[in-house]
Amino acid sequence: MSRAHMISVRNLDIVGHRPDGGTVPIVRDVSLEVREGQMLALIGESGSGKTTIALSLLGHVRPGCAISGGQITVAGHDVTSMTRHELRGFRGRTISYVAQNAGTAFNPALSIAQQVIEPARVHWAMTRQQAERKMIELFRALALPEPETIGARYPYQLSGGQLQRLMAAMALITDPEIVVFDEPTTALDVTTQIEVLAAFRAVLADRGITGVYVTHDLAIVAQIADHAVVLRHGQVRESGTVARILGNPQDEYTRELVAACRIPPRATPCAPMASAREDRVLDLSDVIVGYGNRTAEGLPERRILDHVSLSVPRGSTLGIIGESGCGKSTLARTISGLQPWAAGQVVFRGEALAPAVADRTREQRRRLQIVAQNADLVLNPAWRIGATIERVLTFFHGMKGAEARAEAMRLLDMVRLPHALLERYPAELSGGQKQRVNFARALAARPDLVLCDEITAALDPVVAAAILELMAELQETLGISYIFITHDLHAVRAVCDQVAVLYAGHVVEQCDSQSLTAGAHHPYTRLLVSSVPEMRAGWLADAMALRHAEGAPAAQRRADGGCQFFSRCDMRMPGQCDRGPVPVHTLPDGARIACYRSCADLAFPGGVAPAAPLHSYES
Amino acid sequence: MSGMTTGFRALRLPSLTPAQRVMGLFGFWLVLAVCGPFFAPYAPGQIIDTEVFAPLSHRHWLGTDYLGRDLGSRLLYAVRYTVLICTLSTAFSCGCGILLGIATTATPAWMEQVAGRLMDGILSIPSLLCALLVIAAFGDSLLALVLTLGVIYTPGAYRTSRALALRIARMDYITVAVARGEGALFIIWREILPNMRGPLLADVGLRFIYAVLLLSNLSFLGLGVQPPLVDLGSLVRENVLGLVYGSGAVILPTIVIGVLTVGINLVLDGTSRR
Amino acid sequence: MRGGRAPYGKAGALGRRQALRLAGAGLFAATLPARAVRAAGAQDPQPRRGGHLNFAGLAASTADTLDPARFALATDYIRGHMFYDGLVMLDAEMMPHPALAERLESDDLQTWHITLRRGVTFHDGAALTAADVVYSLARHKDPAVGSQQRVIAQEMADIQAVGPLDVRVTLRGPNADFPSMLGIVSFSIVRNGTTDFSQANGTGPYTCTEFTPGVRTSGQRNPDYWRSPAPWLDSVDMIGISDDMSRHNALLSHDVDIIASVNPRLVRLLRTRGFGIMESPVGTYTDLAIRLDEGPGRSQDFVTGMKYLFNREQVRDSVFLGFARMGNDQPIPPEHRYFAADLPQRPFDPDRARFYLRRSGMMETGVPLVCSPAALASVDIAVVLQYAAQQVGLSLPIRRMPADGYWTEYWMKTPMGFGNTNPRPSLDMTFALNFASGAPWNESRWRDPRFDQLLLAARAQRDEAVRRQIYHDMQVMIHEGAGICLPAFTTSLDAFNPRVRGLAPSQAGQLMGFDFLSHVWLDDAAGGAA
Amino acid sequence: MNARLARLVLRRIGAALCSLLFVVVAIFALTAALPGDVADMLLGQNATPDATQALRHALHLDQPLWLRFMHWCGGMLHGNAGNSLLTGRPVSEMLAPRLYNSLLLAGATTLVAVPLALVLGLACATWRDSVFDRVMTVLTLGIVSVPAFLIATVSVFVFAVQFRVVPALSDIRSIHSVGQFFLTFAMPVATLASITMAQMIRMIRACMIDVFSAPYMEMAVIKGVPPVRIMLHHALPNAIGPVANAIALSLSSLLGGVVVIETIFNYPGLAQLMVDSVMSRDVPIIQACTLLFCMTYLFLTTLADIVALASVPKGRGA
Repeated sequence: MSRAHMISVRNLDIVGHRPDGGTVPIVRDVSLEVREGQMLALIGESGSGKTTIALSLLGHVRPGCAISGGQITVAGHDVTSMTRHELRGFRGRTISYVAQNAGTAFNPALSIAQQVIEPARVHWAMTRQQAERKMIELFRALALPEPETIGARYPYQLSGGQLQRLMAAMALITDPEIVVFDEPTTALDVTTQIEVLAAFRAVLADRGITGVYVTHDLAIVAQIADHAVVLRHGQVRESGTVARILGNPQDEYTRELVAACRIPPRATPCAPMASAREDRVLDLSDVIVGYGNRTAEGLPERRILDHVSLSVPRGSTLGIIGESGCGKSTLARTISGLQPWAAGQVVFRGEALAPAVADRTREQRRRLQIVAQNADLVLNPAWRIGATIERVLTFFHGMKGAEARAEAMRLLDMVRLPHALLERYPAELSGGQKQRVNFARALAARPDLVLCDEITAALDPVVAAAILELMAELQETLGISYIFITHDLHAVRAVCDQVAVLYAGHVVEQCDSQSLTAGAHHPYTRLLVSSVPEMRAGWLADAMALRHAEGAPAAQRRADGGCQFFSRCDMRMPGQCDRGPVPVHTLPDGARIACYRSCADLAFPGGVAPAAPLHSYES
Repeated sequence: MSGMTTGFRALRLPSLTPAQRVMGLFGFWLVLAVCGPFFAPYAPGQIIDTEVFAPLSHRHWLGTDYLGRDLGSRLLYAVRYTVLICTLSTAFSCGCGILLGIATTATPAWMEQVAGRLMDGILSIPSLLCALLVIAAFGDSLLALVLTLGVIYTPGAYRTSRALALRIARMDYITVAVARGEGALFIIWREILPNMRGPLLADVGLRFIYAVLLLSNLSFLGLGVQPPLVDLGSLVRENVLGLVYGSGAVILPTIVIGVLTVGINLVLDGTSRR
Repeated sequence: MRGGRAPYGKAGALGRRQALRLAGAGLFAATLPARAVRAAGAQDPQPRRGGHLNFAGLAASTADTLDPARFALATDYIRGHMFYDGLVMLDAEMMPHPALAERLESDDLQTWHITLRRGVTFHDGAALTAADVVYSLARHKDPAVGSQQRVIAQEMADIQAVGPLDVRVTLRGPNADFPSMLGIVSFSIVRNGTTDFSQANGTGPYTCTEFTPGVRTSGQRNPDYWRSPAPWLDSVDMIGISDDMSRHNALLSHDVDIIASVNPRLVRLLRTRGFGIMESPVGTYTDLAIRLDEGPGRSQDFVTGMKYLFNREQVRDSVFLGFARMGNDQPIPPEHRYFAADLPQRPFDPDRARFYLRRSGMMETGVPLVCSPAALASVDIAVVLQYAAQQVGLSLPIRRMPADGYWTEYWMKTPMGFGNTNPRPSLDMTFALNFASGAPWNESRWRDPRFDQLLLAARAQRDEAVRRQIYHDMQVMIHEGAGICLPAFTTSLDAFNPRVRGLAPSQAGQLMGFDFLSHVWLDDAAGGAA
Repeated sequence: MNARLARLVLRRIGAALCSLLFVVVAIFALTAALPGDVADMLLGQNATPDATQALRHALHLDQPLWLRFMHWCGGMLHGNAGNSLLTGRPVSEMLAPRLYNSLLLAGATTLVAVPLALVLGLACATWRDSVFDRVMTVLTLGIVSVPAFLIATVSVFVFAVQFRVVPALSDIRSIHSVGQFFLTFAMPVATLASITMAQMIRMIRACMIDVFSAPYMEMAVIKGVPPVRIMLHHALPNAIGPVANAIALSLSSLLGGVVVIETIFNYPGLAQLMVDSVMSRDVPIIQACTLLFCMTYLFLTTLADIVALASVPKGRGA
């Protein structure tokens, strides 16, 4: 066996045991090879067996599963024939693992340092002092803040991006020959993801480590891997170099995947910002939502949304983007009346809405529907699909029996689902089907405005793309308006007319969705846009080159006024940006940006002199 | 040979869902409770032999008890009363507990506090002493027994159902229903309750078993069904002296209690394991 | 839960003539009562002094007390005999004998002169005086004391010390049975002015070394006891074990030497293991009282029918496993000297019962049968009765009530309920308190003016033969007329390790009329119980 | 200790006081509903209405209910639990030796049951669904389902009567050496421990299975951590909270829930005292006992909550 093949898997079969004694194949006849120092990407959707294969490289199968055939050779060891004892010495020493969700993979009861140096300690690789020195060195290499002291912290005190990097440090502490990454950035915001990816790449390249990278995101594959294997239903669909697979996919499924990552921007021109009130279906002005003690003005001290003003033109789509925790979901809950606001006004179709849903009229509730994020949680598992949809029809339109059934069928047609589904329970449906039912239920009310909260987040790219397509189609035929809340900029470009950028509860910018990549923008918008991975080799290096400041990643709410983005901003002007109200510029095309910098500065970042704003008023 | 195995396989019960299995076993005991006494050869109070603690014989299959009554007949009646009392009290405790548990997820915080303190209070009094007090105050009629056992096990049902309801109340489909403007009753009854069915069933079973056990131990304080009727625990208790003679009058009802509780528990364990 | 309430008192009626003679002569033999029957055929050698005895009674609770006025349970009575003495003590036939009183004299049976024994001291060293006796007797009349015997004590209209050792008691009316009445343990003599009963200061055979209610009573031999050489034991520990099985296990495992209230079902086991069983023919009975003033009892036919419904043999053999004597619906037990032996035993006769019940018209109405563990064996007797009733077509739903509160809440308050009665010290008291018209514990509310006349006549009667005839007639009247169904008199069973000697049965109550501790001694040579 | 923990403790104590108040009122009301009062019980079958009335007056039972309750509450606020109606002795004096006994029994049982239950529960969870686990499941269920009085009676009959290895009664006074201590407590502790343990094992098993299924446990395996270290280092710190809760729930019944054991072994503890007091309607003692049981329960559950909180860094605020 040549050392050149660091990993070699031949005809691997893994089965899962059913409770009734039968088995189901999870991985079928998979073969793959990785040369020393190279990175292999395992690409696939959920259920493709990619994590199972990755874990099997460490000789680990989850309870209820078993390797039923094939051979796994890793760094010269025949993994399938190793004893428990041998495996223990092998794992964490020769090959190590970076789990998908560091938040749960770190033991909450132990400090970071304890866990990071544990592999070194249990394998007797080095003394405690050596291990700690090594750890700090790795922390530094992974660009973690305060490398000397961060180890004393506990998992709950750290952000997702930091934990993911700490987990990489844990994997690297013993200088393993191979590291397996299992979707290490999936749970992260794009702005964090780019930093983590960059850190990984630097460290791996430095140490000549062989890697396996499990992901469903082709753009990441393009940045980090040399070879790729595309999996579906536990079988290999295609394998080859990354460049070939992304550039010239042979397999039909691979082609679909690649296509899904390149959602074309919407073909129709964006609806302009409507100036007339009648043209707008929804208007938010200076809405404040929060909790905690009341200030002197009777407003909550801790704010989730602060002076949010937005408008949705009739028949168009407003996208709302931002990092996790910026208040996106609260905004959706506020508009739908589930979270009353403390101040401000919401006008829907010319009528002022009551803050609480209970105080709204049935007609208002009918015309404003919400499609929530997680399709698994949004359909009552105890109800058949038919009952779910018909309940809305009965509730709002008084339809019953055959009439309701006929209407439900029509709605299923509308979202392209077979009628047979009416008799099924949600558990029997796939994720994409559930999201379509979710949509059909909202449409059953015949709404004017549909709030879509992260509806594609939990879906595989191919399925998500289809949902977006459906949304656009329904808008065209029914003329409904959407508020589309997402962190996915591709999706925004595909379906939105306007886009509002939310940061720490503030709208920092509202603009045309197609102009995101050009023209004058808020520094945060630019950071966000530039962080979205592109499916070309070298994007990561380019993007990192553009980032100037390594800001504090966690957005800290400032109560003392000033720009919330101040600490992370690469154009900040200390002494000016951190105090007083932020001026709002209105651009000629109707876009609005909240920044102290002039439009000219914003249009040319790194530009010379701050110019006077065109229109500015105190917000 | 293979024909036989196929035959057996054909005979095997169709694969049942855990809920069906629980209900099936439970149904068996209910049927036994309702119909059993009709097959009793003697009246529960009839003395049929001068020999007390008589062993098993052809005249009275399971022997006699401490008064010389037919043990088999008494056992059939005991199953009836244990199963019925425990079923009713479980229905009461779970009914109250679940209703309160779900309701307090929607009511103002102070109501939840009041309910919580109330439940804590009930929980903090040792159950046997609580039963002693209540029954001493209100007599040991069937109704009093059922209500006492019911009240004692309400806090447990309350805690379980509240935890479940809280989890479900956070689900998006509840959000959607609230946003649609559905009434509180509709949400509790149609949206929340059906989804608690599985875990609740396990909890209901557990409460049933606790009720059986407490009823058995109540007999130690001389409380139970009015004679000559009897529940399983009292049957053991009144014949406990037979122990020294190795009488079936102690052993058989104990075995029946064991089969009743362990059986239902095992099936419930099975549901939670799968 | 607690059974085993002790008798109200336990005195055989002192024959009037005898009392008169004794009183007149001023004679009152100061001898220990002779024990007629010896324990289970044991040929007793000379008693030996020394040793420690553990005894387990039926119950111990926080209601345990050292206050004679509050004695209610058998264990209280035993405790009373341990630490205190009465003026009078009763022998195995319930005949009174002098104890602390040396003489008890009366000319008119109404004013009694009591002369106390000289040289008796309390445990604290103080000498017994008339003041102690006056205090001990008079306090029962004070309602705040909560005496069990208040009703009886009120018979004593006036109690006065007329000398350092002389007391004069004036009764409300003449009563020849006054000496028997003083044999009630509750009338034990305590030191004048005692209000704190956390320790016992009596004149009894043992001094109290520990008393924890509900846990234990310990005593040490009183070296200055006036009845010397008794007691024989150096020390005694008394506990209560309410659980039947545990009490027997304690005996079987030699943790205790004597247990009271043996369950008939364990006699076989105890005997095969070599333990001794003492059967005391006490006159305690459990009866069904049918109120004649309300409910179905207003029909005499119903009452008669019910009396025929009792399968007395079955009650004796199945409920008491033979350790009982059949009752004949009147309160005097067969071994009593006034027992009306010629009164025919009422049989179990379902046909006659059906006839009378039909005639009463009560066949269709279900009358609840109220019973309780508080009334010994009443639940089992109720079961036997209910089945018999069912056979003749009468439905009697059993209502078992908790033991606590039974006497105050249910007893005598329901149309048909069980009671449990211990023999009074004299027949006169039994008839006067339980059967005379308007008597406080007339369970069936039976009123018969002729019975009341006979009661008075008996009191005034000096001729023994005539009085015997009067008491005979009164028994017949109760048998025929009262709403009392009395299926059996119980036999009290106690078990002991064979090393315990000196036990003998008594009519006065379990364990030698509760006074066994003055009599038993330990024979360490004996053994043999497995 | 930090502010967060202190706040939690204060909140728990506040809530506990509310529960206590509820229990006290409820028990007082319940005792008022009991048929008969201490005067009736004292006089028993010999009661006549005037005697009862007089005694009732002497014991102040003729005062209105609320007044008696206020008296009692006032006394409690000054730490005075009043006097027993039956014996006239201070409640505290009557309770103290019983409490000592009960704590002794509970303590001995805890020392036996908790470590054993931990080991067995852990073993069941580790070898989940193995033969051992199944046998333990049936065994624990079996023990729980047999009436406690039967277990106690059978064991006394076998070990004290048939084999004569231990005494049938547990008499604390007879303890003069360590050996006697073990002999005296062997039976009640073994019986009580087996019942308590059965519940604990089931709960601990469930807790541990929960912990074992956490992703960080898989991570530890993948890191090549030896099983013993996984158990002690990774599983245990996270299991402390839920296990403490399970143990607290089981232990809270050891003071008052042992009527059967106390009766059969003739062990003078609190539960027996309470039963006696209910029988004799000695309300101050019923109240005091209930208060003690309630406080024990609340103390243990609160303690478990604090342990749970302090066992995780987030709770400690570390």
